[in-house]
Amino acid sequence: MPYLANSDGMRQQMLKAVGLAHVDELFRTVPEHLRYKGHLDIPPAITELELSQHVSTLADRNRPAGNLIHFMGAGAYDHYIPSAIDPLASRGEYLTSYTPYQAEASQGTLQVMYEYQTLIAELTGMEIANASLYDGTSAAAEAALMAANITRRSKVLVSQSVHPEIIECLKTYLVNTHLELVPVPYREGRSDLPIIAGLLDDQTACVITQSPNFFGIVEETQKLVDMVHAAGALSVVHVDPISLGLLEAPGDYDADIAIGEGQSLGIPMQMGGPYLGFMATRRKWVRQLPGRLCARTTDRNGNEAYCLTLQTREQHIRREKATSNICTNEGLMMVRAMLYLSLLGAEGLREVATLCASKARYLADELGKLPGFKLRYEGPFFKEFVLECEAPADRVLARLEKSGIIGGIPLLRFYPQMENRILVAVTEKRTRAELDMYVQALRE
Amino acid sequence: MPYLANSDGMRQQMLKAVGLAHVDELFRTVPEHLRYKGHLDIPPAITELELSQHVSTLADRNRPAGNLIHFMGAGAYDHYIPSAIDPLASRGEYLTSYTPYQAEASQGTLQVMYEYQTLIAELTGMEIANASLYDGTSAAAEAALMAANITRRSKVLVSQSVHPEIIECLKTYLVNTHLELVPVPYREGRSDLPIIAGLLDDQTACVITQSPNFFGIVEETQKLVDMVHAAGALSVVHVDPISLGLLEAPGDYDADIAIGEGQSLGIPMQMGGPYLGFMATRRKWVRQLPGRLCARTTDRNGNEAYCLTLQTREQHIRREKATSNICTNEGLMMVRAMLYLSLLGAEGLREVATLCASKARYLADELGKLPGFKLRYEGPFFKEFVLECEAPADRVLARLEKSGIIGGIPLLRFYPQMENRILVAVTEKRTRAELDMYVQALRE
Amino acid sequence: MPEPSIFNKSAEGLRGLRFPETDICDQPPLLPKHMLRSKPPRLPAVSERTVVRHLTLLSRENFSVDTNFYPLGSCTMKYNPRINEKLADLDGFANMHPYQDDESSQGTLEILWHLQEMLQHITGLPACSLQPAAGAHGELTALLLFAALFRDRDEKRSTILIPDSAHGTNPASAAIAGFKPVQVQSTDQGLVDMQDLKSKISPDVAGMMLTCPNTLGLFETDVAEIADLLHSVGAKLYIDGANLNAILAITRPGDWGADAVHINTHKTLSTPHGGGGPGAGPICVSEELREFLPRPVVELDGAGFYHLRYNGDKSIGRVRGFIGQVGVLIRAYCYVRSLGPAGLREVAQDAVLSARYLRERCRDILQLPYEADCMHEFVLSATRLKEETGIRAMDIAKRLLDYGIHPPTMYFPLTVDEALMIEPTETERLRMIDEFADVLRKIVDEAHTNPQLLHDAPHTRSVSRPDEAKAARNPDLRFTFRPHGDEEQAPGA
Amino acid sequence: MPEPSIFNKSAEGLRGLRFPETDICDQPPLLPKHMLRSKPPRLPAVSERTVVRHLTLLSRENFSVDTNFYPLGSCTMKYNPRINEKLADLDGFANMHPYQDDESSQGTLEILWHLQEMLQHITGLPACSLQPAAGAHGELTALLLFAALFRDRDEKRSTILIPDSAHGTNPASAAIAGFKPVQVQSTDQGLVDMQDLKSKISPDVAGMMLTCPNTLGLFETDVAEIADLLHSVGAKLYIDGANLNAILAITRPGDWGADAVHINTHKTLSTPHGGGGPGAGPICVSEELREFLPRPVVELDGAGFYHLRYNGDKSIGRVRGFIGQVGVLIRAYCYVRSLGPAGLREVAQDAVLSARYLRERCRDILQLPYEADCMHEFVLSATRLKEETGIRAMDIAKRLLDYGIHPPTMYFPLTVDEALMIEPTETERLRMIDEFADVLRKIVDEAHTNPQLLHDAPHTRSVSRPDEAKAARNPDLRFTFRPHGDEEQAPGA
Ligand SMILES: Cc1ncc(COP(=O)(O)O)c(C=O)c1O
Ligand SMILES: Cc1ncc(COP(=O)(O)O)c(C=O)c1O
Repeated sequence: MPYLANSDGMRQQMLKAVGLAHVDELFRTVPEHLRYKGHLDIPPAITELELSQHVSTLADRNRPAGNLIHFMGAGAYDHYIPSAIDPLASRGEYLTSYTPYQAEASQGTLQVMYEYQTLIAELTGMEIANASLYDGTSAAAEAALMAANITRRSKVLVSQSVHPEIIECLKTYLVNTHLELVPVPYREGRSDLPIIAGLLDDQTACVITQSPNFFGIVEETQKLVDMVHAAGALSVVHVDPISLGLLEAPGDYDADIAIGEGQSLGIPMQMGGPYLGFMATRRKWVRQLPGRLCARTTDRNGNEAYCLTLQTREQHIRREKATSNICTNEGLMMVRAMLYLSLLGAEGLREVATLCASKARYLADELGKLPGFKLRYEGPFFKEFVLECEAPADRVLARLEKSGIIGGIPLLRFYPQMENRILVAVTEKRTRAELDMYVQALRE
Repeated sequence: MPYLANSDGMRQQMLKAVGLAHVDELFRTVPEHLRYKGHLDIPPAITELELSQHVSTLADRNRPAGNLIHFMGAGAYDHYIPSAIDPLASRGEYLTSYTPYQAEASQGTLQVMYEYQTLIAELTGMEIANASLYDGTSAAAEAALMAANITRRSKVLVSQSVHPEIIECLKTYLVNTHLELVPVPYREGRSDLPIIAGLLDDQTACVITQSPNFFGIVEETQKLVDMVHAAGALSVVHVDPISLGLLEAPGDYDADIAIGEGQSLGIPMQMGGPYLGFMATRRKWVRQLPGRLCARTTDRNGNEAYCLTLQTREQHIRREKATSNICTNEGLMMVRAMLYLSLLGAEGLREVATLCASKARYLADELGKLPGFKLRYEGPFFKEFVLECEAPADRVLARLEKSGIIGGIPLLRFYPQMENRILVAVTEKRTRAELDMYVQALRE
Repeated sequence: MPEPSIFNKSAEGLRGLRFPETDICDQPPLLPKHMLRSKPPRLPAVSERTVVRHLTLLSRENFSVDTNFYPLGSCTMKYNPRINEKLADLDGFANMHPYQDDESSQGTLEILWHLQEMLQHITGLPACSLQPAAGAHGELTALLLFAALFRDRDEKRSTILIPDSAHGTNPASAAIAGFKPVQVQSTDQGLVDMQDLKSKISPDVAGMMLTCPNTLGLFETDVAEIADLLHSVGAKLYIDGANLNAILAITRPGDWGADAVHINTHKTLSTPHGGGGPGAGPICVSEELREFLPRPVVELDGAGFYHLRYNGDKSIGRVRGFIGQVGVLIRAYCYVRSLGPAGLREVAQDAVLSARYLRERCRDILQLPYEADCMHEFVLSATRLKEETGIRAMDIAKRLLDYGIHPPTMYFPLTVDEALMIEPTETERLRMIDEFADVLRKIVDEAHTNPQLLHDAPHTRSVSRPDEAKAARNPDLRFTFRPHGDEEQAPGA
Repeated sequence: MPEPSIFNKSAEGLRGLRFPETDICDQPPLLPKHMLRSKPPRLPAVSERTVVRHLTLLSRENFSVDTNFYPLGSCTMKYNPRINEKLADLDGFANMHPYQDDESSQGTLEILWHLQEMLQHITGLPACSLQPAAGAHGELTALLLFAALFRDRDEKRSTILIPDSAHGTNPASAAIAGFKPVQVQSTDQGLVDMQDLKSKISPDVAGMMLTCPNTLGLFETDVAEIADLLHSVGAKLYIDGANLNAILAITRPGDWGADAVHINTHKTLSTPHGGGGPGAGPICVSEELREFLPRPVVELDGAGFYHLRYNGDKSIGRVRGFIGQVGVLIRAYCYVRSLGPAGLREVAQDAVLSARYLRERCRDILQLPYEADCMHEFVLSATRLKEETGIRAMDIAKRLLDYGIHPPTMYFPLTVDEALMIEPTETERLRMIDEFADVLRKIVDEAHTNPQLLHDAPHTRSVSRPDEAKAARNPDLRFTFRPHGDEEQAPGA
């Protein structure tokens, strides 16, 4: 069998050393009637060559973004991945190491972690950041729990302009707890501030919003945060990290917890995961923060050294009192994000963000000029917008697909009433010619 | 600009330090009239994203082996490349280091080199091997020069059952020297031993043959070598390394210099290069061997250490008296071959060789049963054979291509009289179903 | 020389990557001014080469499976086959958007569907969700399923029983899921104390989380009785499958009466751990829990078409975005296909054999707290050594680093003092396992002859033991920028 | 602990890779018995994991551009961009057979054609062959072109002139090509001695091989006169382009009157050096040499179709198999496209500026044998230090390793005693260049205060200086197997 390290001869030698005659005796402590006597209904082993041919054939059965002109977004985006990321992140020393509990054997991962925390803190304009959560969606649930923990309050408001999967995930996480989730309808594609104001009370732990929101619209975050703070609640804001090359950062408008999906930071879309949840907050709440943290300290000789810190927040020390149950996180994706942000720098990030915004604007404007199409919402948007069609969205998308264009995501997928709407995302990878093709395909 | 390390500020600082006001002054020693005043007619710089899109588009314009069922060979073969090779050989420490002149900073490359030399020596059954030549073709020219050097004789016989490009390369290398190249016609797809016997004389430095030869046929190497030795000449034999999993090794039949193309050992076909020329010979001729050599020795503390050795054979020490002019060789390809042979081991190599031979035999037999087709030669073959068609080969190949099959190489490419012949190579990657498709496509 | 911070390498004007000029002209301002960022983030300005050198040099500071023996108990740090990396990275998988329609993603869906089936066979349970992102996430998901089931049945149950030897994620997951974790004692044989368990069984119990083989590496011989006991009061049995590597194709949680189990692909199915993640924690559950599974699940219709089913009234919803850790799951699929049923069984056999052999070799070096046959891992205790020499498990661990060996898991499970939990895995060679025992013996000798050497270990790493107390006192969690901007201080830059 | 040999890790029954069973049944014996191998080669029997660990650990014993400053003169060890690796590895390039027809390889052919054009523009010469596998191979090819031209013209010329400062490949290539190399003196300014050159010019001279900038890093100011002089007797000028990095878009060999030049893509165009190769050594030549170029060449027809031209009666034939180092050439193309004409110029400027700056910083540390402005590299001499302290260039080089810096080229060119040839390249930062100077100063101090430290250097590598004399005396060039087969001796195995 592949991957096994020992030969039959070695096996015999070991068996002998432990005084057994047959491998089956290794399992003496498994009660006889529990031993599996059947033959697992799994296909027999295949060699690397066969596996490679088999799985490549399956890959060919997919139609990945590169083969099409791609305008899908809604939380997963076809951004350019700098070429230096793969060869570095895939080095065996990052790929095949465990969580850096043994600091002296993990300074590499730990320093990357510390630099990542700095980068995310800078990006979001917040004081501190953790070293990853599962993804941007579950990060919202973690943030809700954290806010409840800090405020000792039990109501969680979430604007329905937040990605519907985030709302669904919040529901799932909170349904069996003492916390109450209150979804707040949006208005014209944006959080409805007056309604939120009305719902805010002294039991409100936090208000969760997203900006740019699910529909691509940039929210009036400053007003929102002020309102939330006035009620003594925390503002949790879910942000697109790429947008922060251009848009005000959560720290700028004094948000309390910034979370987001890090997939755009050099991680392939791979049909949904693994991605990278990030979370940043105020230093004073560090002990309520979920997830791992790396600190810079000194070693016994007074030299700089890195180690995991405040592990008393974590499950392996604090058990049921931990801030979260997370253990395995998204370490390698964090390495990728660290690489992405280091390679781009502030300038590169500003360029990507501007290209996205500019191309999205152009496409929206051009589509808006076509008969039978209009922009659904008027608010300022970043790289994504909702196209309203006279015809059902699936018909429009089918037309685009004939030109090799995946025109976006039909919103019917999330909202039964949105049969005629398409969520269109534009990244820096889309060329002007491709945008014009999109317009052309709908003009015909 | 990308890749440049210093900012404008740093540049100014450096210019100032060397007392210059402007970068142009750096080139004061270039005579004014020789300075290039024009603007190079090269497209302007593009960013990584644009380059990536541009070059990917070009790659898509090719039709690589993976997209087709591939039966081309003649020196470059579609063998399976084990997945561990790429991530290891592409580690920056192998990829971006220089020739290991500084032994203490190159023990990694040096040890790999030593192990590679051992592997090639074992594979060919010879006493020693060098650490690579440009490719299997130029290796033949190096071998001819080496043989002339050892024997102090001037005639080089080459059987015309050797790959025609090797013969052409020999001509090119030898035409301006005192050596005489004598191509010897083959007979029924094999070296014509009686003719060679007649041409062998006391001026013959070596006889160059290939086995399996250009037509896929395994030569009667033992007889040939005995004959050559009887004339006091050296036998140079060009071998397919994969075939040595099954076939007698050059050392077994007492060849003097074994050379070959290492592409099959884990190197992608990449349309012709970079490949890997290997060369193995007797220990007594080590000082006549071209190319680099690594030796195991001890360091000052008596510990095992590796270093380049016998550099006095090489151009940087011996200049015009060097055994070869080679400097940069195929180091990284050597790492790949070392990996390939280590991963497969003798067992794996035997398996690949057997699969190739067995599948080639099957396809040849089945094709031979079709009306209008027959095997051109009767000799035993390894993984390649010549198919003789009633119709012109290009018509046959066009028919196959309709079924997505690249049926082989039309021999017309090399020999005007071979309009109806196709050289068909079968590797372990071809499945039974694909072989049957080939037959089916010609049956219809 | 320690590698300086990337921020110390920053110098204005440098760049690692540039983007094209926009090809769209004459646009009005894209966004209202007040929405724009005024102060750019202080990301480093460095060339690609600086980043490459930085990450390459840092990587060498890590121990890893690729470079070191890594017998980290409970973590199954086995070899990560390279073919799985290569295949999961194929364009056809890597560049798929999660919302592409089923028709354009048949390749991935086929893999996921088959993986669901394989995991069901391995665990002996009939339904599967691939959604959870890691083991702990799988625990949480399964507990939410229990909650949903009881809600559906209008039963109020608030307690989850958890043995004292359990991993910290068990109680933490129970708490996050809204349950009250209650601890069950272990016997001095290291197994669940059935007396104690019985005393805690009540109609308020929603279920029990049991790790089997447990974290001491022992098979819970009473597991079927435990299942019966729980079922007798309508409670459910959750199996923490972190240790499934020991029992692949040997015995199956479903056959014990388990209602749910998670699989850590990054342990049992050899997807690489990546310095902390990503993993995946798919769960398999009993028929009655199926309707509550998170969405989507992958289904195969009669026409051979794979699709994602998003509906289902009783579904708990979702515990994360999109489908799951697809890239990780593809690797897991490849691994199972490479081994087949016979290979999986050999994995378990070899994993257990290695542990048993090593345990035998270690038995007279440190204390073996439990005599029962171990499965794929075993615990040693350094209590006696500590009494004799003052040397603790921690010191042994640090000294192992000097010998190029990654330490075992320390101080876990909590039920053993000065614990070292050792899991050699089936992918480490006899010769290395022997060496481990030799080194351990040598270290114990050193503890007697030169304890200071161990107190000061490691000696061969780029840093000695970090001051964790200082780190926690006033945590330095991010680079401190100098007031004047240009950070360049580092030569290696 | 040194990493043991892979052969010491071999143990019967282990495998790194297996192949499928054959799916063809009932075949007669495939080959006559006497043709079959009776004794299998002693390749190691090891698992994939053993190979991965072996190569990973060994890799760390290397210095490389990715990990260290590497100012190796004449070798232009600049940063190797990762995008070029990625693109050259695309399936559409990597899996192309060299004999596929033009129609199915338009993508590669387009790249090659454009690269020919680019190189022609860079060198100022009208024709190009991409075939040679490295610089020395390019030299040989060009000399064979000269020979073919003279043969075609029925001129008998047997001498090639080569300056004493030339790289060893120059005389070696001349000899292999069948010419007699004759050495030309340098002046004490480090340039070609025109007097000596004139004295050696004769109708027997086929040509001259001139490196410009030369191996001292100096521009041969008389290069145009040299060309005229050669042409005046019907001889040809070959430019060794190893140092083109200094003059990209600044000045062009074709404009000096050169007849041929090679480009080392693995230097100037940043294709990685791979621990010794592969490189590529395309040549550009004058119009009169075009018809002799090796085949195939890439051509573009009026319809925009690229094709390989294999015919041409006067072609010298070929110097290797197939088309050339295509994978390397694709990287070179990518590099040129990333920089464009302005970027290439900046490369040259920055390369020269760095060398000039570092030379200035080093001038009072060791001796500068030549005062003329250097281009992209410069030579220092340690003669005085050797006299004063007994410390040689070699000792300095070895001590640099302790500071994490790869030594400069030593003892080359031969015209300078105790030479250290230093080429910082444009991809290394000011800060690092400064550090190099600081370290060099420190080492020279050490030479005076503690020469033994230098004699014994390096101290921080896994080995100290290997005994090269012993190595050469009775060279151990391959592993010695023990008589009894199973080689396993190694723990790390
Ligand atoms: C016994 C046990 N249960 C659960 C977990 C948690 O799994 P994960 O890290 O994948 O969340 C672990 C991980 O170490 C474990 O060892
Ligand atoms: C000046 C000079 N000429 C020629 C060469 C030979 O080039 P290659 O190593 O590519 O064969 C070199 C290589 O170091 C060189 O420095």
